[in-house]
Amino acid sequence: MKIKIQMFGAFRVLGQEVELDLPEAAIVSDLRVALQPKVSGMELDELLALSKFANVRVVLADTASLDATEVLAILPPVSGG
Amino acid sequence: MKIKIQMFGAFRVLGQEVELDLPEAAIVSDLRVALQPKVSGMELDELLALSKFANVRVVLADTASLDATEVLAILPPVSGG
Amino acid sequence: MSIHVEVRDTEKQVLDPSEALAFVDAPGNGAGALFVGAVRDFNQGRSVKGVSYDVFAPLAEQSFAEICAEAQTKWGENLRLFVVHGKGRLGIGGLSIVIAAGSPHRGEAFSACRYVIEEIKSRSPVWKQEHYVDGDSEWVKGHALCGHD
Amino acid sequence: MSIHVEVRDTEKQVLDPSEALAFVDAPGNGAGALFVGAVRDFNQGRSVKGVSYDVFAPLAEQSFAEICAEAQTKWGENLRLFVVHGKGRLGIGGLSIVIAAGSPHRGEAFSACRYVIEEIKSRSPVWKQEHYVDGDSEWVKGHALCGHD
Repeated sequence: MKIKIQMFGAFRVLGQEVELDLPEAAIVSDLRVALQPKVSGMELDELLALSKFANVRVVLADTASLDATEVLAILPPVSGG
Repeated sequence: MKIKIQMFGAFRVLGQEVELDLPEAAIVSDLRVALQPKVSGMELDELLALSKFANVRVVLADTASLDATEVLAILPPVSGG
Repeated sequence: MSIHVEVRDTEKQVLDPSEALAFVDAPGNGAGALFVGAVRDFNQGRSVKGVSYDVFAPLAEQSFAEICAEAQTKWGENLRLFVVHGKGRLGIGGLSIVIAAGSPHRGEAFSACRYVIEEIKSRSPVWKQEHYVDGDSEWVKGHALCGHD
Repeated sequence: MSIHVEVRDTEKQVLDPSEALAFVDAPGNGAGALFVGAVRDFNQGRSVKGVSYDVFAPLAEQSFAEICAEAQTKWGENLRLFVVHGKGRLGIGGLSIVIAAGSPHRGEAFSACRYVIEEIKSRSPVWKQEHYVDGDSEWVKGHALCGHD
């Protein structure tokens, strides 16, 4: 399935969003694996390991299943306020 | 010496200020004694015992001497803010 | 000056939080904490329609300045502080006190703002007379002061 | 509603503390505590000229609402809360966040206001890119989030 992920914070260098092609049974942690090649050597490696994924309502557990119809976002470590 | 004391809070019922006639050697605690007759039976008795006296800079110790040239005030328990 | 203290006749000019925040703002300050005290419509089981504040102004301003200086000693010289206390009669919602603290980081701003209001409540020569809906009025029981030599 | 939460494009409309205080005011509330976060001219040894805030708005507003609801559980249903977080670029002194808490007594207002800013800093999807006087820019290192099932 095709999954679009909105980029935030330091991941903005990859654009507004990134599209990934994943198997139907893919789970949240597979997003991290699939993004890996796009960030390698960009100092984003470490940040990717620390990042979570979310839909518009909740931060997703790594074991959660994916819904390609949802808005998804990568959430690197936060620094708001 | 004649001492004028500005009234505040519940002591406003006695007016803007009260003038007392005290011996030259009088100290701060004598103010409380001299005010006693003016407040007896007015529910201010207890409040007088809890009150302090001050000039424009500091709250005065009961043992401090009096300076008739200074602005003096009675300070019942405070409730500001 | 990094400290502003004032007793103000609220019947002439109301207290203004914006003024307090503007004073404590500075290019190096990332945090501002503000406290406002307002007249409530209900206290200790009675319906209130207003409160009169009586203040021994020179000593009150002196006490505010001392309290602010203590806060700077505790939380840093970078701290900017603004205190204005009302004097006179206020209706429900009327502001009786505005305190603002500005500092590089939020911990200091919060702590200083809280310190200033707590100390004012226990140390400053201010008295509150509540006016009730039933027509009665009463001076609020307060905190006895400590004398110093 | 006793809670207002919002992510706002500060290039269109700046954050306004007065609006926050007005929202948390109520006849029964005697205390208002406010926090403002502003862009500082200096951070971690570097001279800053501005900060860009990036926000995942729907989830940020959701997190603000959850945090405010938690505060009401802790400090009372009478608590009124206002949170607005900026999104976009701000210069020095520009306001990035305004939080206000109104309650009958000051303890609750202070505690709730502090709770909300601390939780937002550690839980809400907001990122800060500092722009330095030397022309460089950098995303500020942050707090890793926890995932929930």
